[in-house]
Amino acid sequence: YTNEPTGGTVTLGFNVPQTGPYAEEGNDELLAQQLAVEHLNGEGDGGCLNTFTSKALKGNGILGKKVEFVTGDTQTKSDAARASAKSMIEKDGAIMINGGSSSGVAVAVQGLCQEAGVIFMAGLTHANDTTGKDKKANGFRHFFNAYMSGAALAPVLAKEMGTDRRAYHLTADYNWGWTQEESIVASTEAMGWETVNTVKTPLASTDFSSYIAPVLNSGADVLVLNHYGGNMVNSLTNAIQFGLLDKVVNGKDFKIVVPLYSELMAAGAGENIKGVLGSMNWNWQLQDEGTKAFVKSFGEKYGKPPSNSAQTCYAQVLLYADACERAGTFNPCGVVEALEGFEFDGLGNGPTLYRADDHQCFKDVLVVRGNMNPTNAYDTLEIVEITPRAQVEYAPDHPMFAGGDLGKCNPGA
Amino acid sequence: MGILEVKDVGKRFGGLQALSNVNLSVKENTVHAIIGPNGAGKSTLLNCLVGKLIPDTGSVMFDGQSVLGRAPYEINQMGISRVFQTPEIFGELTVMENMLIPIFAMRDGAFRMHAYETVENEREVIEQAEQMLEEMGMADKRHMHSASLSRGDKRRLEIAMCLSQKPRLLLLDEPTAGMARADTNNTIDLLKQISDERDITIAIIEHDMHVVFSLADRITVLAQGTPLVEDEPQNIRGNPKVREAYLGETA
Amino acid sequence: MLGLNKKDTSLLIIVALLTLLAPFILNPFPADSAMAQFNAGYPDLMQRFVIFGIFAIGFNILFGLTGYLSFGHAAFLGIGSYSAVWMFKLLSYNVIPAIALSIVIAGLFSLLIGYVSLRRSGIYFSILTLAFAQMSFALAYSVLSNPKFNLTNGETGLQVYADDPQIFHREGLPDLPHLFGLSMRSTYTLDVGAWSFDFNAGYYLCAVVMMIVFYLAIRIFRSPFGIMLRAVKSNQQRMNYTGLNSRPYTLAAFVISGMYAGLAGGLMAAMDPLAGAERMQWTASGEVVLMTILGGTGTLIGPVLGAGFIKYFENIFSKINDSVLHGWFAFLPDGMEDFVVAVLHPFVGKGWHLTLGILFMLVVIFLPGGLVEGGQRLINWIRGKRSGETDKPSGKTEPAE
Amino acid sequence: MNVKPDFSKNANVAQTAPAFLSVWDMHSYYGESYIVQGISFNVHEGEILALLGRNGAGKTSTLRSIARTGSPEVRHGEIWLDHQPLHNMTSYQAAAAGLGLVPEDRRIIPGLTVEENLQLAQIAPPIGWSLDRLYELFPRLGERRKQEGVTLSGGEQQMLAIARALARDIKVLLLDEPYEGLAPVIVDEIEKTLIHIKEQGMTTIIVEQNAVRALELADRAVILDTGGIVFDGTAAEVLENEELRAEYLAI
Amino acid sequence: MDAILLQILNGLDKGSAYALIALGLTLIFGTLGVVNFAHGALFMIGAFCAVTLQKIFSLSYEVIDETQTDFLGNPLKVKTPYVESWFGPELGAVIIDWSVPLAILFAIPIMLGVGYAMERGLIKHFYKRPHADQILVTFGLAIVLQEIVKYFFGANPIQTPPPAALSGSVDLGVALGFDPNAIIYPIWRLVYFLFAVVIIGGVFSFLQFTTFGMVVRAGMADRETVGLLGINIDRRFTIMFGIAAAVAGLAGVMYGPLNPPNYHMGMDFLVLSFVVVVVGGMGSLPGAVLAGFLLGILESFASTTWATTTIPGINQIIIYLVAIIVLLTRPRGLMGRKGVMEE
Ligand SMILES: Nc1ncnc2c1ncn2[C@@H]1O[C@H](COP(=O)(O)OP(=O)(O)OP(=O)(O)O)[C@@H](O)[C@H]1O
Ligand SMILES: Nc1ncnc2c1ncn2[C@@H]1O[C@H](COP(=O)(O)OP(=O)(O)OP(=O)(O)O)[C@@H](O)[C@H]1O
Ligand SMILES: CC(C)C[C@H](N)C(=O)O
Ligand SMILES: [Mg+2]
Ligand SMILES: [Mg+2]
Repeated sequence: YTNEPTGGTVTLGFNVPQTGPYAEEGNDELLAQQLAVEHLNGEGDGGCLNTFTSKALKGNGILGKKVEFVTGDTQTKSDAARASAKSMIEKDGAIMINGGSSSGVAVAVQGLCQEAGVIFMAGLTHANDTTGKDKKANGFRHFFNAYMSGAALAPVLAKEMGTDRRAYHLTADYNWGWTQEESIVASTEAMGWETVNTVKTPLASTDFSSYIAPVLNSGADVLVLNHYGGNMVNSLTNAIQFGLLDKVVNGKDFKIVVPLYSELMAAGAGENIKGVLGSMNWNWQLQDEGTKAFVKSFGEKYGKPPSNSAQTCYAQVLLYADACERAGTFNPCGVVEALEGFEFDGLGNGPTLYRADDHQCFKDVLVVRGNMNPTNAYDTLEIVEITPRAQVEYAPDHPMFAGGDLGKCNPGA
Repeated sequence: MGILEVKDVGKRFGGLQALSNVNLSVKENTVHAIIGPNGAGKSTLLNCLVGKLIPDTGSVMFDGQSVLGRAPYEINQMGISRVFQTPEIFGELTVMENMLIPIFAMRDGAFRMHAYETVENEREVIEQAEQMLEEMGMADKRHMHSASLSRGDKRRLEIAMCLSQKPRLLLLDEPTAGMARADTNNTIDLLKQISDERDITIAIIEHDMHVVFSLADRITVLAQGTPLVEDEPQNIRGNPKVREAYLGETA
Repeated sequence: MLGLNKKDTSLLIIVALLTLLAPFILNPFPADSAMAQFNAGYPDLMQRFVIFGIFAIGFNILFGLTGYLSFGHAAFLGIGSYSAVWMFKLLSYNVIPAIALSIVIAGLFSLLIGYVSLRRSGIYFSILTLAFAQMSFALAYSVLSNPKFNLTNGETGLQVYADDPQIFHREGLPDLPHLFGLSMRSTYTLDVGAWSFDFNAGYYLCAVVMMIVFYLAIRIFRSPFGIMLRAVKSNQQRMNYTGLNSRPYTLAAFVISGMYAGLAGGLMAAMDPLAGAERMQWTASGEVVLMTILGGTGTLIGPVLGAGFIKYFENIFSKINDSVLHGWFAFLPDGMEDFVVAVLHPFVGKGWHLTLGILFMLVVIFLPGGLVEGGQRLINWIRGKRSGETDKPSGKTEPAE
Repeated sequence: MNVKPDFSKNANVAQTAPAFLSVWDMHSYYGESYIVQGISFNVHEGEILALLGRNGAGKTSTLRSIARTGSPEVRHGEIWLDHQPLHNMTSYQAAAAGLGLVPEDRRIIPGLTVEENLQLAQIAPPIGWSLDRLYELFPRLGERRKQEGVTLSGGEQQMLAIARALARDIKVLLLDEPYEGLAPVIVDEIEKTLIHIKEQGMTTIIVEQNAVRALELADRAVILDTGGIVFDGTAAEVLENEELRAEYLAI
Repeated sequence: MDAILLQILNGLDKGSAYALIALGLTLIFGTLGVVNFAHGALFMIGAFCAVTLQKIFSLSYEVIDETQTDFLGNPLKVKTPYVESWFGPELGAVIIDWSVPLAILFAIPIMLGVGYAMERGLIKHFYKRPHADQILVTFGLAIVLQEIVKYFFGANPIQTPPPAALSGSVDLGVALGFDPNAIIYPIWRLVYFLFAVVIIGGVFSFLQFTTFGMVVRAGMADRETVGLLGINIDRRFTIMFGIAAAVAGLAGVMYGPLNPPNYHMGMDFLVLSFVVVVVGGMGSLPGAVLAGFLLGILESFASTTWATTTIPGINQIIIYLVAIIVLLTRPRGLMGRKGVMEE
């Protein structure tokens, strides 16, 4: 199979955005991946190796081989990401690619790994397509997706804001935005909300005032921002500037929802995030053993708590290593077999299943809110609810995920 | 009927009537000089002939066809070449390359791709260019970048480029300005020779009376946008109106 | 040879040798030495060198010869890629129809965009081409990928799915782009002692194509048409009064360079069957401009060098991380090692942009003629001559005051 | 022209009478081409010097070197104007020191009207003739004051270039082919002006292809050939010396 | 009606940003003829002047508070800004609150200095070089500046809120006789618009009512001749460059509160600002300003639901579409001067 490790080491490829708007996100991911490698090689305090329910990993590398890694810059562009993944595979002999901070990139790299016969452990990718229309046998996603965000948020929104709300969506005009909008609209309408309008905003927008201004006039009383990264920071800042949160419409306090949150965005949005609801894959404030172990070793090493994208990348590296150990081989087909249907716990997300049908992880989803009274710089978000896994599950042939074909695992040459 | 017939041409620039009621007829194979005070409209008239300007009124016929409304390159293809008052050459090309372009234009028309041929194989064109440079006494400068020629040389190059097209009508706007006396004389000889040997009609604007009187078969004096007189050279020289408006005591 | 003079023939031969032997030349360091980081001889990067070389050669035909600075050429590259992937989706994975179509479609688009944009010159022309390309990008990124009419598959990028028609696809043919069965991915690895060299089918296809188009570019440069293009750059007024219509010349150059871009886009899809919208963004158009200037505008080999330079940095420098640095300087005493790593840290890995930016500035300040001038100076210096002007027009290439 | 400069030769010009403007062993280059090859001459206050020579002899280059334009670059030599070392100055400092150049291709500034072109000359001190006085000298310019300078006729542009130099209070006037493109009457006018300002103490260097005219006006003459001085003497001497005239001036 | 007014208002503030950036750019690009790809970076540096001043004001000393804990469970370090301890908590808080407007004063000398250094150190040598070389060198510089800022401030956006008194929004609709909530408008955006008007007015009067503008224009057309007329054109170019940098920087300082600055905000605006300048017409200051406002307003209208449902995707392409139409119908943009960068 491709890049079978022959010496005493095995090489993993960490492909994250190091330049461009998501550089900070990518940097955090890289730190977590490096930490994972340390733990796999038995250095440091072992982190989640101690809490992981699977005990296959011994802290002596993977299958006795010392773990090394190479890094690459995706620039958050599919082309660049594929180029750097290819170079890691072709030049450095990487046997697994981990990372990515966007669905377009993840899908592109996932396709590449399928063709090249290596395993792809997706990092931050939230679009439904990654494990829907574009799913691949060699690709795995630990992160949650837009559908799950909707399913987790809807009940909390109903509880906090009532069931007769009128929502106005601003959506980044590209694939991920659309799937998220579709998911949120479906789940909120299911509980009785009305969708007043859905407006697409160009990805390149840096100022959203002309999209925000008409919101108050539309009769909507909730604004849903299907934005991420810089888009989200700016649209939220603009919405606050226009004083939306101070308004009363239809006799109700106006609310803003950001379905997909991240700590780094929260930091960028500063004060503006206070009280705004959203969902996350994970948060460092969780109190389970896995989370505590990870936060402790990350925090001690880097002096700040990890972000949820860091956690997903960390977990993915351990999951991959563990699968190799359990399969007894690096052969991608063995790894795929070991990961499909794998149930585990202890990595911070509660009991989790890697579903065989689409290689999507199913686990609890967090609903969070911008903290009204943060006590320190990292305390920007508070956990409102841990939505149980059962509530966010869906059938593999759910229409939002229809089409596409996992295909067969490809071990490559 | 002359080869060039200008009828009632007028041209305004804003508040200034630069040309009015200009009538001019240039006979085939003659040298026709246009003289007149500065700002009389001589260059403007030339611009109207080559399509750089479109006159407001009147008509311009070349060899029985109207030139008005045609693009400059079409007019050139009809057989009119022009030398400008300030030299217009291809500064970034070598002297030799400058010479090739008009010859290609004459041979191949306004546009032809030849993207796959090599210039080196165009022996005939190169020879023609070399011969022309030889005649102009510029053969030793053929590899120089034309931008670094001295100004007199630039003007000679431009004349050579126009001549190499074997035009039927050659328009010269002060061709010998800034040229050394020796070269001026050479140029006069050259122009004389070509107007005699090759069927070239020449219209020339000049302030150098030596040149005008050595070359011209007929002279038109333009003043304030209208022809003052048109006559044989010897009559012009003695014309008191011309002396007063233009020539001064020196002529 | 081939209708070229001696100098051009030797240039062509040098380029041919360099491309054919690239797997050796680009992998000078033993595979597991510390310097292996600098090896660039793996298929993907070699393909990229050559493909972007083609793109830049074509761009230079327009910009280097006529002086018209298009800021939207990436659009044609993108269109080429989309056409090729559509061919894969509809017909089969064979690269020949895909590449052919990408050239044709890019040619048609450039005819259209060129016809309109060339009504203006100078900066106005540049902004027109930029506007067209940015519109194409926006359309491809979102508008043309809506579920009802999905032509580009948006952010994800256009790719081949199992349920695509692929009417000529047969059992036994690779499920990847191939040339009559020879997969573009197939690579033969030659191990010689500690060294390892990759010979990749896709790369050699690209290399052969590049040699052909490089040869064509030489012919164009040396042709009467080439002189006319340079005349356009030099003095359009004189050109018009010499009986030449400059418009068809510039349009022809525009279309030729658009077709080169389409070819590059087609090859890109042939090496890696995915077409993303980002390759049409202004930054991509800007990149080819930078490649051309960096290498040496208006020179034959310059654009190829510029393309290689930028792609090398993007792919090699960006991968040097701190642990690699520590590996290199492990021989130093600990404190020294950390210090050196700390000093270098901002310039490598995620700091590769910084290094690239600095190099852009250094090259353009000290080598006004681009890398080609650097090469000439080196040769002159080796020959023991004084540096500087050789056969260049003076005044134009004088170093900054 | 790639001759190795020999800085020692020509350095023996007698520095007898205290010259107003003196050029001493000046060597200038365009890039690597060696153009002005070590020339030395003196001009006395109130004198008119004719600088003559064939096309490409280096006349323009000499004037531009003196005016410190930077192209050609003076790599060796000294230039003194009224005890000030011009060779240490840039062009604007030389202009402030009292140098005024009328360049050969007129260099009217595009985008500026006639009047703005003149005003531009009066921004930096010292200021010379008033605009009114200039319009009196060249009524044509007064009529056209609101027109864009570059759309003037060739001769009008020449007038503007001369007027622009006079608009500054200069000590030395450098004229590069000032009569070019001017109607004979105007040439007479300008000649009179030159004599007039000479009487008021202006020092002038004039480069002119119409050598006889220039010599009749000038007190002294310097003849250049391929970047070196071949004659330095009184104007009358040149007019008398058949051989010299024939060889370098073709008159 | 109110919807139209609202979009015009929105267009005005977007337009103010475009106009200000384009104004600075056109001084360098349209007037000095330098294709300055580092202009966006100047804008960004301006914004980071505000960030820096805010950081300086917030420089703090740490006191360990045993009663609270940080995220790892260690005792929390409580920070108190020096400003607050020097000037008292109240005045200190006000100073921090007003750091963005104060940053204007801070940014002017810095931007003039940056402009000066950039012109003297680099651009000076590139006036006579081909535009392509200018692009390469300024693009390189932009990358370098951007990376330096990223190195010190990270890639994440940094909030630079307006002073409390100027944050929030006002209901303009009520004042104009519309329903409440019809025209809500953030105060800072009004401030930004006024600021833009003042700066534009200032630059115009400086260039229009003095000979400075004419001299620089002349110098661009023909440096040598202007030098021969005794004018030290280099110095004027430097001043011009400094002004342009300052205008760009101030546009950046004031932009911070609208959208939090990040290191690549300059690149986001770069292409757009070139489009604005060219649509306005090369060499025309009023053109650049007019085009800035025009494109801002059109973009605003194109993003209304009405527009996007009528022509899908119009908000994505409006600027480029308008640019194409303008350039095809008016050869030199809206008010371009002849001969500036036409070949
Ligand atoms: N584009 C223009 N706009 C306004 N006036 C113009 C324009 N072009 C020429 N003129 C004016 O028209 C008149 C005629 O100019 P023209 O160049 O034809 O003169 P000319 O006879 O060639 O003079 P000269 O012998 O000095 O070259 C001049 O007064 C000139 O100022
Ligand atoms: N920019 C330049 N670069 C290189 N060489 C130049 C440049 N300008 C002029 N030369 C060369 O310098 C020499 C002297 O030129 P210059 O212009 O001084 O001559 P001139 O005596 O003024 O001639 P003319 O009477 O034709 O104006 C010529 O051989 C010319 O080719
Ligand atoms: C998660 C974010 C980085 C948004 C991204 N574009 C996605 O598709 O997932
Ligand atoms: Mg004239
Ligand atoms: Mg001269």
